[in-house]
This record gives sequence, C-alpha cells and structure tokens, in this order.
Amino acid sequence: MFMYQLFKKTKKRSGITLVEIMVGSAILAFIGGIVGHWFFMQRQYQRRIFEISDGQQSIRQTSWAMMQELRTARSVLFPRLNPDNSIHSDSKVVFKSFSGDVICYYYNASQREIRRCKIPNGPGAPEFDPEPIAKDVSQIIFTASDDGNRLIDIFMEIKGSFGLESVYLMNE
Amino acid sequence: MDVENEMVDQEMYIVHISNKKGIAIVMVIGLVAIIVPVLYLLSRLGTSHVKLAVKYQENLQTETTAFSGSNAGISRLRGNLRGYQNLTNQLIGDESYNLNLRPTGKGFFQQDLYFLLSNSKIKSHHYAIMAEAEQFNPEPDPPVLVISRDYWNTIEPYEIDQIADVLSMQNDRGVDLLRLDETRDYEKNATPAQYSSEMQAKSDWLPEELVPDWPEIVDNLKSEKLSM
Amino acid sequence: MHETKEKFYELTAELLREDGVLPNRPTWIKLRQLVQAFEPELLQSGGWSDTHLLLLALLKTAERSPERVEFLSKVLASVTTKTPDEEFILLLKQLSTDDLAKSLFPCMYQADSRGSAAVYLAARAALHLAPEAFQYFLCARLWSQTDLINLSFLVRPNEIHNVCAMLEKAAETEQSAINKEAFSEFRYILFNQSSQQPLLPDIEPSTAPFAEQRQTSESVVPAQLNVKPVATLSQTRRTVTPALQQNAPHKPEQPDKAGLQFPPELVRLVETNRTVFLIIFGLTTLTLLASNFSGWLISDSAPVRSQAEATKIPSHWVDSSSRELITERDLAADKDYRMGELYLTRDKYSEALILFEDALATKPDHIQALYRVGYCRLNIKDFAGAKTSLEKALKIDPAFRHTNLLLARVAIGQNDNRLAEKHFRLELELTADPMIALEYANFLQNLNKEDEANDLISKFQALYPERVLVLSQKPEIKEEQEQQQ
Amino acid sequence: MKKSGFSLLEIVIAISLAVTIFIPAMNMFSTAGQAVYKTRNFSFANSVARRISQRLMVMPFEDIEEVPLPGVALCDAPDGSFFGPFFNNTASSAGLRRITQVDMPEFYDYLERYNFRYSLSVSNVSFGDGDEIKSVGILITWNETDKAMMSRLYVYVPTL
Repeated sequence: MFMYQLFKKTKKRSGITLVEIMVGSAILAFIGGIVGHWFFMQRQYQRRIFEISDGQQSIRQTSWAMMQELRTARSVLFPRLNPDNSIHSDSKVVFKSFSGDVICYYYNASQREIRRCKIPNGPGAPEFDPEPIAKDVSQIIFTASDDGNRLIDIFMEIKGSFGLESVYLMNE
Repeated sequence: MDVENEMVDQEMYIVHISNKKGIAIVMVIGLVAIIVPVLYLLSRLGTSHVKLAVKYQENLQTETTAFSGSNAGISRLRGNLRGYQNLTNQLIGDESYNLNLRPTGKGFFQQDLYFLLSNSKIKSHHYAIMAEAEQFNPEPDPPVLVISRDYWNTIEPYEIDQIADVLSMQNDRGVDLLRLDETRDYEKNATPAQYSSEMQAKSDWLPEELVPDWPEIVDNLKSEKLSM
Repeated sequence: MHETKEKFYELTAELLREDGVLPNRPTWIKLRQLVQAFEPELLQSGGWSDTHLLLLALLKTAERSPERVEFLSKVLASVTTKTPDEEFILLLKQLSTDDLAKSLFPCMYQADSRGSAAVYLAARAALHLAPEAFQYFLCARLWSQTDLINLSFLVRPNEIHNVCAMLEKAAETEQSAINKEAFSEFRYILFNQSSQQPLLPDIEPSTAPFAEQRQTSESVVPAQLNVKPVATLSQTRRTVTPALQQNAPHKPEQPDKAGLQFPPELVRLVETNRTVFLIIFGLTTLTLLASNFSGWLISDSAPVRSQAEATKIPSHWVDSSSRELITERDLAADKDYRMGELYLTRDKYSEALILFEDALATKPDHIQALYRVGYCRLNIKDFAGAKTSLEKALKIDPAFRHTNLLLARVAIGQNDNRLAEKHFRLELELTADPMIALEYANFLQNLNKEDEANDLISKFQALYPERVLVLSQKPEIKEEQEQQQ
Repeated sequence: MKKSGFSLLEIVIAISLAVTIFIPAMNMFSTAGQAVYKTRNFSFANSVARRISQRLMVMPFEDIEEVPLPGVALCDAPDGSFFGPFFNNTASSAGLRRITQVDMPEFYDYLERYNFRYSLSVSNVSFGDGDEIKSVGILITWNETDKAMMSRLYVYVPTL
C-alpha cells in the first residue's frame, strides 16, 4: 500500500534529542555558574593570600636588613627613654653603627616606604640609599625600652601581616 | 515466557542507563578541566611561600645559635679556662654551634687577649661572629673579669677553626675598624661645641622626617663623644 | 436550510438509537435521501460535529473514492484533536479498511496527542498492519506507553512472533537508543498482551500537560462544538479510566503513601513536572554546598575559644618546624638535657652526665641525651658505657651527626682498630667533613697504612682546595695538638 | 504511565558523586591557601620568640625566671611581662599604649584569634658566686583550626 513507500524513505535516526540537549546544557550552565561563583570567591581569596605572602616576604627582608646593621651597632641615638623613664616610640630610628657613622631608618608616610640614610660621623653630606628598604608599609614603630640604649623594638604591619622584632646591640 | 520478560527488562534497563552516561561524562570532563589547573597554580604558591618562611627561620636560627655560642665563649673565659680552645658540634636545642678561642697576646695589665669566634650552620645558611676578648687573671678565684668588644658579624661560610678563614674575617672586619678609627679621631680632635655645630649643620641635607628631632640626636651624639 | 439541518440531526439521533448493522437500519435510507437533496452550500456552511461529518461522508461519497478519502482526512484531522466518542467510532467501523488506512495511518505520525488519538481510532476500528510496517512506525516518533498498547492491537494475533523477530533484528542494527527502547518495549507489550480493548490516550483539554493540548483545542475546534463532546467525553472517560487501571500492564502501581495526604491538584502538578522539580532540587543543593564550603575556606580564623579553654593545657603540641609531637614529659626531659649542655660549656663531664641521665629517665628515647651520655663517658674513659648509649642512639637515628665519629674514638680507646675504621668510614659517608677525614688519616698513619692515609688526604684536598690538610708527623707535635671536642 | 527522565535515585547518586568529587577538590585547593595562613603564624611566632630572646640580654640576670605553661597571652599582657606597654608616641608615660582592643584593634584581633602565648623554660647553672649561665627555652604556643602549635627557641644568657 502507499504507506510502505512513505515509510521506506524514513532515514535511520541517530543523535541526541532536544530534551537531552536541554538537560545537558542546564546542568553544564549550572556547573558553570557554580564554578564561576567559586572562581570569583577564590580570586578574592587568592588576592588576599598573595597580599599576605608578599607582606610577609617584605617583613622578612626588612627585618633582616635592619637587624644585621643594628646587631653590631654602638648605641641607639633616637628614640630614647622618656625623662620619666617610660618607653618612647617613633617612626624612625637613629643609631651609631659599628664603624661610628650615624645611620637612620625612617618612614616616608606619603610613599608608605621605609628608607635608609647614612650621615657620616665626620665631614661629608648624608648619603641616601637609592632603593627603599620596604614598600606598602602600613605602619612601623621603633620603641626604645632599655636605659642603656642597647635594645630597640621594631613593630611593622605590611598588607595585613605583622612583624615583631627586637635587636640587642652587642657592642658598646 | 518469564525468561523473555526478564531479558526485555534487562535490555530496557541498559538502554536507560546509556543515555545518562553521556551527560555524566560531559560533566566530569568539564569539572576536571577547570579545577585541576587552578589547584596546580595555587599549590605552587603555597609551597614556595612555605619554603621562603622556613629558609628565613633557619637564617634567624643560625644567628641566634651563633650569638649563644659567643655567650658560651664569654662564660668559659669567666670560668678561667685559658689558652686555645676549639669546641665543635656544641648542641643547643636542635641546632649546633662551633666555638673557637684564639689567644692573640697579652694586654697592658697582663690580661690574655683573644679572638672569640663563633659560628653556626643550618643547611645552606651560615652565620659567624668575631669579637675581641680580654681575660684578666683571677683575684684570687674565678670568675675572672672578661671584657669583650667590637662584635662583628658575617653570613659568609667561614670555618672558624681554619687559620686562613680567620685571617680573611680579620681583614674584612679590619676595613670597618679603620673607618671606626677615623670617626673616633674626628670625635677626639673636635671640641664639644665645634662637634655639635658641625653635626647640626648637616640638617640642611637631611630628610624632612629627621629634621625636627635632629637637635636632640646631636645632643646625644655630643654626650657620647670621645674626648681624648 | 436550517430546517433541513435540524431534520438531519433528528434522523441521526434516531439512527444511533436503533440497533443492528447500520445500513440495515430503517432511518439509514431516509437519511440517505435527505443528504442527496442537500444543496452544496449546506455542506460548506460548517457547524457540523465530527460524527455528523463522518455520517455525511458515508452517505454522500462512494466507497474507495478519492473524495471520500479526502473528506475523511479532514474529519479525522479535527477528530484527533480531542477524545473521540463512541458514536463516531461506531460510524468509523462502517468504513472500508482501505479508506480508513489511507486517511488514518498518516495521522499516526503526529508526534503529539493527535498521533495517539489516531492509533486509538485504528485500534478501535480493528485495523491491521503488515509486520514490516511496525519497525518504521516505531522509528517515526516518540511512543508513549498507551500508544504502544494501542499499536499492539494492529498486529494480527498470528503474526505476533513474526513481528517480534523482525523488531529484534532491527534493534541490533539500530543506532538510536530511543528507538531501541521503543522496539523492546513494544515487544514486551506484545508478549504480555492482556488488555482486551484499546486504551484511551490522555488528550482531555483540562488535564493535558504542557501547552500543546491548549493550543490545538483553541485553534481547530469551534467553541460550541467543544461543549457537546465534553459532556459525552467525561462519561466515556469515566468508563474507560477504570479499565485503564485494570488493564495496566505488569508495571507495579505507584504505592499510595500511607497517611501522607496532599491536595490532588498539588500532587498532579508535581507529578506532571517531576523532572523540572528534580533538577531544581539538584541545582539548589549543590549551590548551597559550594557557597558554604567556599565560605569556610575563605575564613582563616581558628574557632573562637572561651577564656577557660584558652588557658587549658592541651595534651600535646605540634612543633612548628619539625612537625613532631611535644608533650610536657618531653619538655621536662629537655630541661634537664639543656642543663647538662650548660655544664659541657665548662667541660664538666661528670656533672653533665648526671643531668643527661636524668633526662633519659624522663624520656628514654631522647636521642641528643643518648649522644651526650656517650660523649661524656668517652671523655671520662668509660668506653663500654659510651658504646652502649651511642649504639642505642644509632638505633633511633642512624644518621645522627657525629655518633659514628664518637663510636670510632671509643673503638680506638678499646684498641679495636677494625671497628674504628668502619665507624670512621660510616661518618665520612654521612658528612664529608675534612676535619674528620684528617683525624681518620692520622689514625691510619698510626696503623702504618701510609698510602691509604695519603689517598684519603688527597681525595679531600681535591674536595676542599682552599683547606690545608696536612698529616701530623709521628710522634704528634705537642705545640700544635688540637683539643678535639 | 512510564515517562523518560531521571528518577530520584539517579539524581541523589549524581549529586553524591559530584559532591564526593567536589569536596576533595576544594580540599586540595584549600591546602595552598591554608599553607599561607599557617606560615604567617609560624613566622610571627618565631619573631615573638626572638623579641623575647633579645630582651633577656638587657634584663637583670636574676629576673629571668620560669614562666610555666600555658604561659602569658600576648594580648592584654600584664605590665611586668615582655608585652606590657607596647609603644608610646608621647614624651611621658601618659601616652603608653598596650596590646588591647582599643589601642591596637587589628593586632589584638589577630593575637586573640590564634591565642598566641609565651612561656619560658629556664635551666640555670651556677659555677660559683657571680659566675652563672642560664639556658632559656622560649616556647611560643598558638592554636590553629585543628591543633595546638609550639615554636621553641633556646638561648644562653651568661652573667656578664
């Protein structure tokens, strides 16, 4: 009958139906949504981790540099104890180095940097280090707490990480 | 008839599952392709960061251990232990230090003069301290008076029980001591007023953070100025 | 024209009330004469119900004529959009098989409810298909359970096995999983053919799922016609539905949840859109999980502790650099050990030994204390005691620094040269220390093994060019004697 | 009537599969991040121990005494401790600032969250009158999410 001719032309059907595509794309869209959301949160998390990591690394480098010079220094010239013997803090420290020159570490608030300069204990103008010791410094506090001026406490905060150092001056 | 029913059930079940497998595979591949690279990147950050922190901790540990070693040297001298002394692998906590006391002669009051050397090594980190010590004679019993001065530090890998290394440490330290002599001579040759006015004159080149407190610093310098 | 129509309606109602075969019923002839007298405009005027149209087709057109097939196609196109009633089916049976096949079979292709209605009509009209055709029909579109049951009525009883065999063969070469499933399901139904009469598919306007049923009923069937069939439809629906449940194939009934009564509308809504609800449920679960989990990750805070808990001493601590566990017992042993080290700064071996043994009493496996006990006993010449504690230390950590060196010195003290050489070599393997090499070379020289000593010195001189490694002359020169610790 | 689609069981299995893959993946991810936080605490504890070790050198020798565990908390530290008055930007004791919620909020929160505390384990040996040496074990303890951490630093302090 004519129906058979009609049926013979039916091609063999293979492939994915619309429902499967819809379900698949819905699920993938959802996965994309979750991963996108997760990526955004991880991006923030990552930025925070990088900040903490950078902060700690600059605290390490800064502390090591200052510590090596302060370790063999002769005496701390500034800050010193208050007249009433209470501790005194400042955002800079000035000390006489192993070879007698005056070294100063100071905090440049506008640039948020710690810089170093050497003032010859003798003729000659002060010399400034070309590069800062540390960048992006939120705060730095040098505290004198010893009447013999042979101990300086350093407290730093860089990008959410805290650095707590003290240096005892071995020389007199 | 039952067997055939079961066969048909079986087939229907298999056909049913194969559709789902396609979707599941796509999902898993998508997840893996996204997550794995991100994790790799971040785990590299984690480990490198931990390495840096541990390296710095070891560095600080060498310095503290060497410093304790020099204190142990001073204590030995106070205990009237005399002559050449070379202690190796002295444990303090988990770390070890070496201590070397080298007699360099007699002082004005017949006290023994020494080079006091202490060093510590943790993995690739070195720290060495060199100082001069004067050990006086017991009156009559120990502890004897010990004066130590001019502590000098370095992170070069010197072996303190090798004469060649000690000589090169001496030379490096000597360069700084030469400058020390210059500054001391400058202080001795100037009168207090002259010294403070010259130092005060430098405030023109100073950074503005330092200028307000510079007079107080000059006063402190003047109070510590060597006279003769 | 209006009276003729009214007369036609009355005669039709009267015809359907009579019994016996239609052509033999008395009213059939009256109707035939009335229809012959119809003006052509009356036919085109519209407003006829499907049953009346079918009756007109029967009366007006000749059998197997193209006009009848065409007329029938139009009638079937509209009938399949709603549930056909018994009178229509009764008239349908009067048509010849050819006319029906030509007009009805193409309708069975429709993927929506019209295809289902067409299959139902074919089954009620007791049509039959050749075995080869079923494979093509099953591939043509998606088949629901009811359609497959109705389609199974189109198989002649004696051809069931033949059809199953053909479908089985077709299933092997078939790629599409959906078609394979349709083949196997149809074979399953054929084998379990227990339903006595065809099942009415779901094509009622009010309950039909998704939009396609509403769309078809508004566009094709005029409002007033829709009213009359619904009345009859609901009766037929009620009569058929119980049959539907009764004849449902062996599929287990959905178990009624005892005690959990929800309003039927809600249940029906959820049931019909089950897939959507399940996917939404999956999505929300994973989203909540992801956000909470990531939230916890971001927070770096340790759990907030109460003041009392903060001052409580934990059972143990974890050392931040070596990752070992530290207990209070370890700290107590450590304290004694360190006091012993202080005595060693003044070379006071016996006092130090007492403290190291106190430390071992508190913590027997304190490796540094074991090493130091060996070191002190070596210096007070108690070689046997030194050996036992140094070997104990080696058992705990074979690579502990300088342990083999001290064991070598103990062996020298006990004049056991072979053991001394072994321990010297072990120590040199662990740490290539030039000073230990020099000591070992001097020892070899004392044993008159000159060449071995020189080989060792030259090897280490190459390793440490800047170091000066010179064997000490025999007997040892007093002035240069190094107090090795 | 049989409908194509997912049964509830399949959905639950799919979700549990996804979750079992998801959580370890998140865990793997978190270890990198947590390592940075743990390292920050590790470095901070070491610097606290060093700060105490330097103070021991300027303290009177007899004042170096045992501070038993669990030790003294750094935040709200009493005046006699190593972290009493912390800084003072003024010229008199009126301006003394301590590690408190008011004076140093962020620093205080950080110390309190991890419960940083210090304690001293002192071994003292006397070789004669005025000839003593102490071996001081500086123990810094803090809490992390799952365990109690400790950092140890040993120094010798002789009578000079």
